[in-house]
Amino acid sequence: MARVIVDVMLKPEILDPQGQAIARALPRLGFSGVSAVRQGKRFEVELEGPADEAALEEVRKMAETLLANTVIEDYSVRVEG
Amino acid sequence: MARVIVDVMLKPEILDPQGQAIARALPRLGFSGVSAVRQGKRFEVELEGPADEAALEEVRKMAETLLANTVIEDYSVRVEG
Amino acid sequence: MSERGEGASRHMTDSVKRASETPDEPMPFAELGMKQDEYDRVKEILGRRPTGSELAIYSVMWSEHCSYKSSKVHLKQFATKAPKSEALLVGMGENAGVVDIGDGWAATFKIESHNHPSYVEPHQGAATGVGGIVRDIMSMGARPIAVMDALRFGAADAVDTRRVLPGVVEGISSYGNCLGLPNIGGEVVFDPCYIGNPLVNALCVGLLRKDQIKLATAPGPGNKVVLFGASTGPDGIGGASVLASATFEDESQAKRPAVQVGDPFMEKLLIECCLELYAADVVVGIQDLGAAGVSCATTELAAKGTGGMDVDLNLVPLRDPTLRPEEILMSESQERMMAVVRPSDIPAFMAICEKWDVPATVIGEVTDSGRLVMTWDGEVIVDIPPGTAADDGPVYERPFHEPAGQVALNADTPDRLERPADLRETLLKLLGSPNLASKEWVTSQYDRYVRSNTVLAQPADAGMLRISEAIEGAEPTTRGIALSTDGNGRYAKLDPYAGAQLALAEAYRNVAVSGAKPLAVTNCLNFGSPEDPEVMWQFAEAVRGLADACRALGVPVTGGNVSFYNQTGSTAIHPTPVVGVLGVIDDVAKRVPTGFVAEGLRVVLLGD
Amino acid sequence: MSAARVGVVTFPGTLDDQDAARAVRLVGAEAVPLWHADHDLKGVDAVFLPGGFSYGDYLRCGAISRFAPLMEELIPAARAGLPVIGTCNGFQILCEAHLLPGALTRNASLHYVCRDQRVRVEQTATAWTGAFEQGQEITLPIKHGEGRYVASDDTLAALESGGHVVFRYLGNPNGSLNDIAGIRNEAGNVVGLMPHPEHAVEDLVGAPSTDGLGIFGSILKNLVNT
Ligand SMILES: Nc1ncnc2c1ncn2[C@@H]1O[C@H](COP(=O)(O)OP(=O)(O)O)[C@@H](O)[C@H]1O
Repeated sequence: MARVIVDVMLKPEILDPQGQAIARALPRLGFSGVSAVRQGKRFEVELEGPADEAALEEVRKMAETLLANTVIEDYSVRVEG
Repeated sequence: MARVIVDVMLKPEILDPQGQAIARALPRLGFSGVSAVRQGKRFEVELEGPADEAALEEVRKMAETLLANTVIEDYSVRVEG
Repeated sequence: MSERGEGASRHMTDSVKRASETPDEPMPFAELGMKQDEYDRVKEILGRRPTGSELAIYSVMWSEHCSYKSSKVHLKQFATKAPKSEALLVGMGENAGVVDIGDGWAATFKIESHNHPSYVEPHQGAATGVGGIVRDIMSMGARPIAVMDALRFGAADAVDTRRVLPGVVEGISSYGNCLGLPNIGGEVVFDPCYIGNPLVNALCVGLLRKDQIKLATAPGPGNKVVLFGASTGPDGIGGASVLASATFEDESQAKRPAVQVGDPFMEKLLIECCLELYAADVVVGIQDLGAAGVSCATTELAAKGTGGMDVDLNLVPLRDPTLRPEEILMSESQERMMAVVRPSDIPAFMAICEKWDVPATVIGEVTDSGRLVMTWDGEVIVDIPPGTAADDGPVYERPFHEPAGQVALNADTPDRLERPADLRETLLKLLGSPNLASKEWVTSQYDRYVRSNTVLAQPADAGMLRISEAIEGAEPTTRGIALSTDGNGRYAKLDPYAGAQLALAEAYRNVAVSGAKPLAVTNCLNFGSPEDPEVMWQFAEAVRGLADACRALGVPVTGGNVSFYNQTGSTAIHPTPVVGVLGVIDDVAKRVPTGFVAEGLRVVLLGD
Repeated sequence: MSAARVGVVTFPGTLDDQDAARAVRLVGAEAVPLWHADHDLKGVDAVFLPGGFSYGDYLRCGAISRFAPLMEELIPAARAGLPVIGTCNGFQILCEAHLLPGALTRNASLHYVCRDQRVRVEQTATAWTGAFEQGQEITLPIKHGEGRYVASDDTLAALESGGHVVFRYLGNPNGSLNDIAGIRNEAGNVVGLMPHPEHAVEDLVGAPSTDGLGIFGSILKNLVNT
């Protein structure tokens, strides 16, 4: 059993109101030194078998078609560890 | 300028309806071999300065008080790279 | 995970046999909130010490929350003073009351609190509050058709209000919107007394044909007991881990979360699934799983049915395979229902659940043994008369007396206040105050249009729904229902008897001015600790006042909920009875909207 | 002439299907329920994808629904010219299914918003807007948390120059680029919009307008003419 992580972030040119709201709130909460925040999604995918190349390829397909909307989002897939 | 990543996931014992809905959909979409999916958040925090221990400490505080809801979520902080 | 799994396997099951052999083994009843004499009564009922699982059942079923042990003696007045009402089809004592609204239609409605969970985790607390009351309505055989929410927060500018309020509103909005239930009204009130104890009272109303009422009962030996909906996880069972570890001196049970997380999508599937099950006539009895989960559903169903039930707890589908039987019994996992089904109907039942992607599992069978018997790994771990847990809980006549400062409080009239010099400025200040200002920033987050039956919603004083199209395929009628909830803790603090009556009168008026005739009442009684005689006095007075007013106005109380222990340290909230009134209008086209609808109309002041 | 048959799709979590069916019936057409798990369009003349929270709107609105068996039938049919409209969640599904360009993201306010919204009809040359006047200003309710239309600059430019923006907000409620409330595909048979025409078809209930009837009237007109 292995765990694969899929990170999905909005493409840089797409406005991220959630990240912006956080960045704007930070100074009010006494945090300084942050120039920007972006918020995305993290998926932990538990595989029944090992994270071999075939399995990773499946997860990549899953990310491409389901977990991310590639019109607005980028994704990356990696084995945890 | 450095980038710090904050991953926020629901605590393992807390129900994750989103992850469950994805996991239940996968077989129907032709993906097999996945035993569970959990969905969380990923924040990319851009620092104005370097990611030294002091800055990381600040980000940890930020995660604790703002980015994560520690009643139901765990978080981890790391420098990207 | 694996560590906990191994830990769990080291457990020895506390079976009935073992309990008989080890009569003196100390049980952690106090940690579960049970008093010594209550524990002694359990031993007397069983003729031995309870097993861990039995203790789990009695401790939750006899808790204030489930047994109404402090309030029962007072709530009786709602029945004894109830006005004659031909409309009442199902009164207090069921999941929700049902009233006849004419033309073969019936409405069921109830208001319930989720105060404490909403303070701990505002979003999930409020969301699961909505989820819980909706399941109550579903379990009566009805289609839920709308929700309302009555909210109380601390001062609007208090730091904690900034944490609690947005979460609560979001929780109600996300859960209710996702279920497709229009939100047709409610209240938002700020007062410093609620700072550590916000009130989240959610109301749901449902519609059904008069002859389709379902009851929480398990009759017919041989009928199957089906658990359906979400799987069972370690939600809200902080207390149960005490049991699991204290009984067995095993530290391996990780700390269990007190927070329940809702899955509104699963609930929406449950609604549609249940309605199809009802339409197919494959449900003999049904009960939702709320607080006290499987314990409550099994004991109540069995107690109201033939009297016996066998359950194999190993069959309960688990989200976390390390759960112990005690924890399964106490889990408050959301979006679960329990049905009693004839064996011959099981295939049809399962097919409908499958269509809606709702997991369903047969976990037991109705018997005529008069005992609720549960097994775990082949051993009997529960063997009790179900009525002793469901109905024969302790009843307290708690002492009460008028609060020391009550007379002085009432003597301190507005006469002492300085008269404002500038009326204009005073008026502007009033209009801009959080309690009077527009609540659109809340209501705009709620879907009031879904299902297209909303005749009146914000900003009207009462919400109104047409009913002819609320259930698919029903014959047309011009009728509709109207609902309002009201309450005023400041009045009730000054005089709980009159304060409760004022709350009723306001809700009653709000329904009446919409053009509907008030028919029935539900209420949520939010108070401090019943162990404080001054709070208990407030409670007793409020109930007496409400019961008297209901009789005077000719509207019966059909159900409700009591929320005690709303206090921080020794400081209680203002006594806050929230009253909901349901009315019927013969022709919804004749509804009366709020506000000046056309120029040139006369303005008349009625009353004094 | 037999009544036009408009399919109304129900996914798990769809909410406005009854409302859409009622609106279809109000204009004299037949509403045909379509079930997400069936590979069957039942020979309908047009399809309405209603709003709601299909699959709880978990992951992304519409992301899971677009893989439904019914969608496997609907996508090629729409490409072949079947009139299809998606409102709210239906719009999101059409974007996820790539029948319409762009995507719908979290409202800029980060809040769900339910209100009566002024909208301008920018394009009457579609299967679903022929009964409106070009430039007509109408009121329809909106109710969504993720209705902010985004697309790449190229896509936006193509939408504008091709006349594919069908509805525009007057007073942008969610931060949509170019105030876009609804768009169409190249052929004009597929339209998606965030506002809810099915909640603006009766005086008694819903929004204080019956402007939504225009959508349902348009499809009828369109089907009768062809
Ligand atoms: N304030 C109240 N007024 C009227 N009836 C009440 C009130 N509080 C509780 N009841 C009734 O007591 C009964 C028991 O409460 P119940 O709703 O079953 O508790 P729970 O839902 O927490 O299991 C119900 O019929 C309920 O309507």
